[in-house]
Amino acid sequence: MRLQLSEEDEAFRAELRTFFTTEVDEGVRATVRDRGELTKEQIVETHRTLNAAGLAVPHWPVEWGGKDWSPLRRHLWHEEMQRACVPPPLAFNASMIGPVIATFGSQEQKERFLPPTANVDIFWSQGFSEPGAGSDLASLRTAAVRDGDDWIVNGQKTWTTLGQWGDWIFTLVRTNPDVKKQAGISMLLIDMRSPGVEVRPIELIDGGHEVNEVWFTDVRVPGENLVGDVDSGWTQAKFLLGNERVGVAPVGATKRVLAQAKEWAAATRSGDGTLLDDPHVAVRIAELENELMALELTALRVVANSADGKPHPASSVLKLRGTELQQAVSELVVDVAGPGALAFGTGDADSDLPVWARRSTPTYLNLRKASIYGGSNEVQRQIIAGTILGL
Amino acid sequence: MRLQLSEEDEAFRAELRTFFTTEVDEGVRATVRDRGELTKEQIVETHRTLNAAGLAVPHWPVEWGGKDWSPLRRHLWHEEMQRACVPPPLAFNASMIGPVIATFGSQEQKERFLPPTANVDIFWSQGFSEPGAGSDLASLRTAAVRDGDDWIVNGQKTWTTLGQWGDWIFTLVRTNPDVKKQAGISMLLIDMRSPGVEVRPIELIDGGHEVNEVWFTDVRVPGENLVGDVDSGWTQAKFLLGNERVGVAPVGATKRVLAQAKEWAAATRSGDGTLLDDPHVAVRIAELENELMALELTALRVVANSADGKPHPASSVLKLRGTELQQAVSELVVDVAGPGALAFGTGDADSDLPVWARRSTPTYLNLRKASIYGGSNEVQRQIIAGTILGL
Amino acid sequence: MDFELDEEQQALREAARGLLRKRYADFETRRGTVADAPGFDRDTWSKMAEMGLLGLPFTEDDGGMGAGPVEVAVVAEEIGRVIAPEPFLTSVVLTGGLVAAVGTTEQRAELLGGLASGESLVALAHAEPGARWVSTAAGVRAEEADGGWRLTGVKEPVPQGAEADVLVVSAALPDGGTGLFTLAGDDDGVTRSGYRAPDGSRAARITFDGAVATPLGEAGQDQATAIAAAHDGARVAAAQQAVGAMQVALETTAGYLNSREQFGVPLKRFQALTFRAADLYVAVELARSLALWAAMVQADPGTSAEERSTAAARAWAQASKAGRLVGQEAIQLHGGIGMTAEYSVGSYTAHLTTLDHLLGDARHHLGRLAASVGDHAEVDPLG
Amino acid sequence: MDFELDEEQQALREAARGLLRKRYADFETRRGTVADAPGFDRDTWSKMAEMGLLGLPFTEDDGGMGAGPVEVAVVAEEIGRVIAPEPFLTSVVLTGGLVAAVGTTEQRAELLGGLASGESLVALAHAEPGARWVSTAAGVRAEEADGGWRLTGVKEPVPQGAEADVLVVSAALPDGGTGLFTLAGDDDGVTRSGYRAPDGSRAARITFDGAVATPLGEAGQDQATAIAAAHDGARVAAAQQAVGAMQVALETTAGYLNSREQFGVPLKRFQALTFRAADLYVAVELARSLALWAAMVQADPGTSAEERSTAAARAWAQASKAGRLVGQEAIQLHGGIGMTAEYSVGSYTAHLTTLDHLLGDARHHLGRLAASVGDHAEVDPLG
Repeated sequence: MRLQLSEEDEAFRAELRTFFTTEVDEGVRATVRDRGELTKEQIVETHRTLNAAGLAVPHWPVEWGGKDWSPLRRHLWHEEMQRACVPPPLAFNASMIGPVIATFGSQEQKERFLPPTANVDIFWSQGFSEPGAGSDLASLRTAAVRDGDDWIVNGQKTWTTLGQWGDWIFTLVRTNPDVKKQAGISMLLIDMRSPGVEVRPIELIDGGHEVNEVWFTDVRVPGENLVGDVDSGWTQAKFLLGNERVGVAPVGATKRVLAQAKEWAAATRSGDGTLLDDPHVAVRIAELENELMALELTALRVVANSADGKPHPASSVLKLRGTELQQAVSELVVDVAGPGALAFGTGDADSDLPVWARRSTPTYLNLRKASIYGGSNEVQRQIIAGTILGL
Repeated sequence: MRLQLSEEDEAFRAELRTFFTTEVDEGVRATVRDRGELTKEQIVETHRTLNAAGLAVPHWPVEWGGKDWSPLRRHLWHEEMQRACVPPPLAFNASMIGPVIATFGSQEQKERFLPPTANVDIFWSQGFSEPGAGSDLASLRTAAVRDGDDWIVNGQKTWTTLGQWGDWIFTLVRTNPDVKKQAGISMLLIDMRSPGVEVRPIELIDGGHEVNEVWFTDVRVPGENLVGDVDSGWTQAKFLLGNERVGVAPVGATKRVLAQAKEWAAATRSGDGTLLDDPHVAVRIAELENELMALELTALRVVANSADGKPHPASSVLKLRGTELQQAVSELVVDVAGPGALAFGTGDADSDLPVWARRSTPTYLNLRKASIYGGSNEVQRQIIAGTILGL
Repeated sequence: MDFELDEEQQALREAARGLLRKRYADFETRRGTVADAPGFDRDTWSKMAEMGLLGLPFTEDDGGMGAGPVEVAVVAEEIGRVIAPEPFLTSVVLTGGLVAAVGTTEQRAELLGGLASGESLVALAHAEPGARWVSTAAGVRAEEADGGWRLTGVKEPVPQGAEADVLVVSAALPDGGTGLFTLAGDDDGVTRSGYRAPDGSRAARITFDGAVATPLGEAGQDQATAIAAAHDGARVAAAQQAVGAMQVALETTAGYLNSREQFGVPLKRFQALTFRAADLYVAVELARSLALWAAMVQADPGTSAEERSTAAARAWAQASKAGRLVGQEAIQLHGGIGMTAEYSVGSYTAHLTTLDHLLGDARHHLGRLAASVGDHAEVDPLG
Repeated sequence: MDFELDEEQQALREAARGLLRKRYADFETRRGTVADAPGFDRDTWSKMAEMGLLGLPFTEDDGGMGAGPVEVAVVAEEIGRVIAPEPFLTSVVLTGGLVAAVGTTEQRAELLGGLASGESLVALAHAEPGARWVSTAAGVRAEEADGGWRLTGVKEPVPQGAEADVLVVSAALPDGGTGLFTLAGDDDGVTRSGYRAPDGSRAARITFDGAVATPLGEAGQDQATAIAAAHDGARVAAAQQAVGAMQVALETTAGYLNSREQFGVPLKRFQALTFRAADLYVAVELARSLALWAAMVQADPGTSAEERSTAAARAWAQASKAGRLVGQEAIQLHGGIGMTAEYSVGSYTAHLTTLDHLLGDARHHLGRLAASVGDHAEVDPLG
């Protein structure tokens, strides 16, 4: 057992820290720091800055821009980004469809899609979930029917995050209704400018518009856009969702917000001192810090032991506990804001309340999703009980 | 809506308070106050003191010693007893078998059993649970087979509280193995001095001996000891268990212990002051007080609305929340005791630690049972979800 | 000890429920109503006035109905059930309660009369940036000038502040203490910037720049105690309002679990979900018991000011804690649909969150209760 | 950053596991062992000595093995897995650690040599009635007399105090500060009254009535810092011991759910139960991560005394909290059988409860951490 990073890893981390804090646009980082919403341009430009430095898709095959880093380095990269308020590379591109195409795609698909995916010349959307299916992804009903070499797609997807900005969408569609539900699914890449694709916004309780319904009405998709074999889509989906869970504990970002919460508490009057002097607030923060540290160390244990490619059984803890703590810290921030948390939809209105206080309730409400999307915490508990405890 | 007790109820309460604090043996009350263990003699003598004053079985039919009190008065009686550290009348007699015999027994059985039951001339034990059945009471396997007018009983009961002191035991036995499990059960009253009855102690993790296994080997039981009809035992069991849930939230006793915990915390040095000055301890106590008050008011709502005989749907909350709070207060006491909680089995050993501190861990460990026995909290949640929420 | 509503109170409940359900039974109506300022429906407000709800707790001499805290709680619960955006809590209970407590006879007649008739919306401008649920003012200062009073400083957030016809403003007095003043929302020297609160109701920043104002009640009097008492009164009503909202959020959640399937199995077969629903039921019932009790304490003429204040802290601490649990779990038990503005349950969560930070959260009030925990042995709700 | 045990450490684990499992694989053996004083098995204690476990953390010059906190943690975890009643934690880690830190060369050779060989049991008499996990002494006072020292006062509870051959005693010094002394358990002026702790281990009240004692280390020196550091070292080992106990309690619980039926259905079909087991797994893994990290911090020569102390508080706070949850839930998920002394799981709960109050519970240590929460921005385990 060894506590310290090796000298090489230490240097690696320092280099990243410098890059993230000097080469990434300060306005973007300030927006993240203030818990504001990023524009499409900010997301794309940051991603491209990272990609130009080889920092957008380090986990891809080297041939397509990957870096062959150790799991520990990938962890450090991810943590330092969050620490520096740098928005991570667009997940739909870097973590989701890119690795799928690199693994399952044809040579033509790789050449056609991977470079623009790495650079967000294509802004990808995800078309997996459907209304009423909840966590039961495999019960999807959007159907693709052959018409010559093409597929004709009809159906509806939902919870498509940032779908309003998408150029292309990777979808799971039912290509065979007559077999066990997982066995009749294929993965199709669909140009969102195709006739018959319609994106409809879903307003969330935080007042924002980040998810969408995507409707497909007789959408014609060329056969060459099928990834892997027909009816093999469930394999690609499991691969993609498995990747999704890696680094899914947003420890770095949560730690940063908790550190900010301390500053905010220290700047808030309470009784004779500040809110940070309030013993109940201080203990609540100390407990969250300890829980976060335990989670970060667990993440380090997981990466330290996944060098041989096998996922560590404790990895399922990361999503579950990571989202719980993310939510707990967001709740702390609302409580620090106190009455200021009422200033919710200030928009362009004048307000004497600090931006963080005004963003506290929308963020708190928005993060209720963290334990639902991307494999709900109930699904994570099911995995732990089933896979690890044998129940 | 009205906040106050009526003048009559106020007077009733004052009278009880006086009786409990002056007429019940002070040694017994001190033992309860110090969280010690009562002897059989203390339990029996206290019960008889109450019975002599008409306060042991007020909820029985008037003909057999009952008082025809309003539900509110029964509540006040129960709370004032706990408040005064008076051990309540022996539950097996007063709350369990007494009402069953009064409701389902023959005239002969009533005359034979009710007066000695009211006065604990018979010390009753309960023979319901069996090994491996857990909350699934109806799966019981102890069998009674007819032999002329008699029954021959074979099998094993467990968790028989205070069975070592029992004179008689009321049992559920399987009299018909060929029908649906609930339909083949009868209730038999068995003299524990009968040949073939063996009581074996079960040591619990608190080191104490309060529960037992009871083995029946070819025990001959006269047919006249069957309560109600053959194979109707499940009806009597449900009636008994329903009664068990009334007044099952030990609010009064928990409140008393919490008040004591404040005294103990105020007598414990911590930093520059006492443990009661510690803001974390004070808030924890304040929160428990509030939760207990909410529970007590819920109990009052339940009794206020059960005047027409129908149980209020919120009554299922009482057992669940009541035991949770009982356990939470016992945990608080262990924490107040701090290092003193290590002095566990001092027995006759010399100790400079106060008795309450030495009793804190045994009580904490013992009370883990509160959420298991008498309808586990999982069963209570099932009842709430099923009966009230329709799930 | 009796928790039952009498016949008149039951009739009040039926009437309020009928009116509010008629308006908001279709959740889309509420969503449309809060989409734009003023964030509530003026027609419903008028009908509430006609029904006597807007003057409910005020004396008949002041233009009210002469009812008490229990009747207020009855209406608040109905408001909560449909999360009606009409500002009954902040305008009638909180601001009206304060005017009734300290206003002169003329002020009561004018302000409460206008409020009760629905003609004039009143708002309390008390909260100040950086202050946390205190009963004093520091950010807005009152000065005597030309035989009158002028106010200078910032109040925020002020519930319904941008829409109110009349403002009641707390301000630091020249010689110490916190005074109360009243002026019209569109008076000179008053600048208002309104926005949406989390539940769709409205709040505002209000800047006073030497605005001329009239003392509410006796000039120069420290009104901090009255401000605290009015907030405690609002907490008792808010507790009942939260109970109404929690009850419906729970019913909605149970209904969802009852009607939906996942993995080919009805959701209600997932015991991990139904047990959590059972825990919500427990939380709601406990909060309801304390809320009802606190209303009775407020209504009982024999209770002391301190008892009423403690009762308010107790009831609201319990409701706040339960509201957080119910709000979070109701969304989680629904899954994604619970996150959408179109579906009702997330808006219940938003409303419970708003109430929580309007009146001080459970931790704040438990801290209040903790300070006196050594002063008594047991807590006895029967006195 | 590396969480893997090296080959030697793995061999140590296998050896310790083999020895302890051989003795305690049958739970009834443990139950029999703790039934009577001394509450542990002297034969197993001797075998642990032969294996080098009792001298593990001491230098070879002091008669030890020269291993470090990671090796101690490895053994502690194995102790925890079978809740072996042998006093490795209190005698070797805590008392031995303190002797190693402050004893003179001769004292170290004698006391640690005797401890390592299993010939002499040492105990730390530090806790005093009414004191709460402080590093100072007040109830026992040391006085110089006739060129020597005499101790007067009461220590309680003293783990293994009635059975120890040698006592290390903290005492208030005449000129302030807390000194350390050593004397034999059966010396004149020492009265011992032993009893059972909740987990079957033994504790005692020890009364000193002018008992002659020898200063441990330099006479008259304030040793409060060393006492605190030794307790922190014990906390790190205790965290790992608790993790071992929790791990087995969880495995036992999962095994029970897997094998038993109720209402004709396997218990593992009750999702409300299996989800709770999953939450226990999360708690155990998080506690394990902090415990391993804290052992590494202790083992790293580059860390400061303050860092080591904070790491101990962190690891133990997490283990304490997790231990309470696991202990309570393991019984509840079993039902009645979990309450019995005959079945193992309840004794795991009793052991976790004992550890919790031996070294200060989570609340105590979170309070410690809270005091310095404003001194840093983020907490970085990588330094």
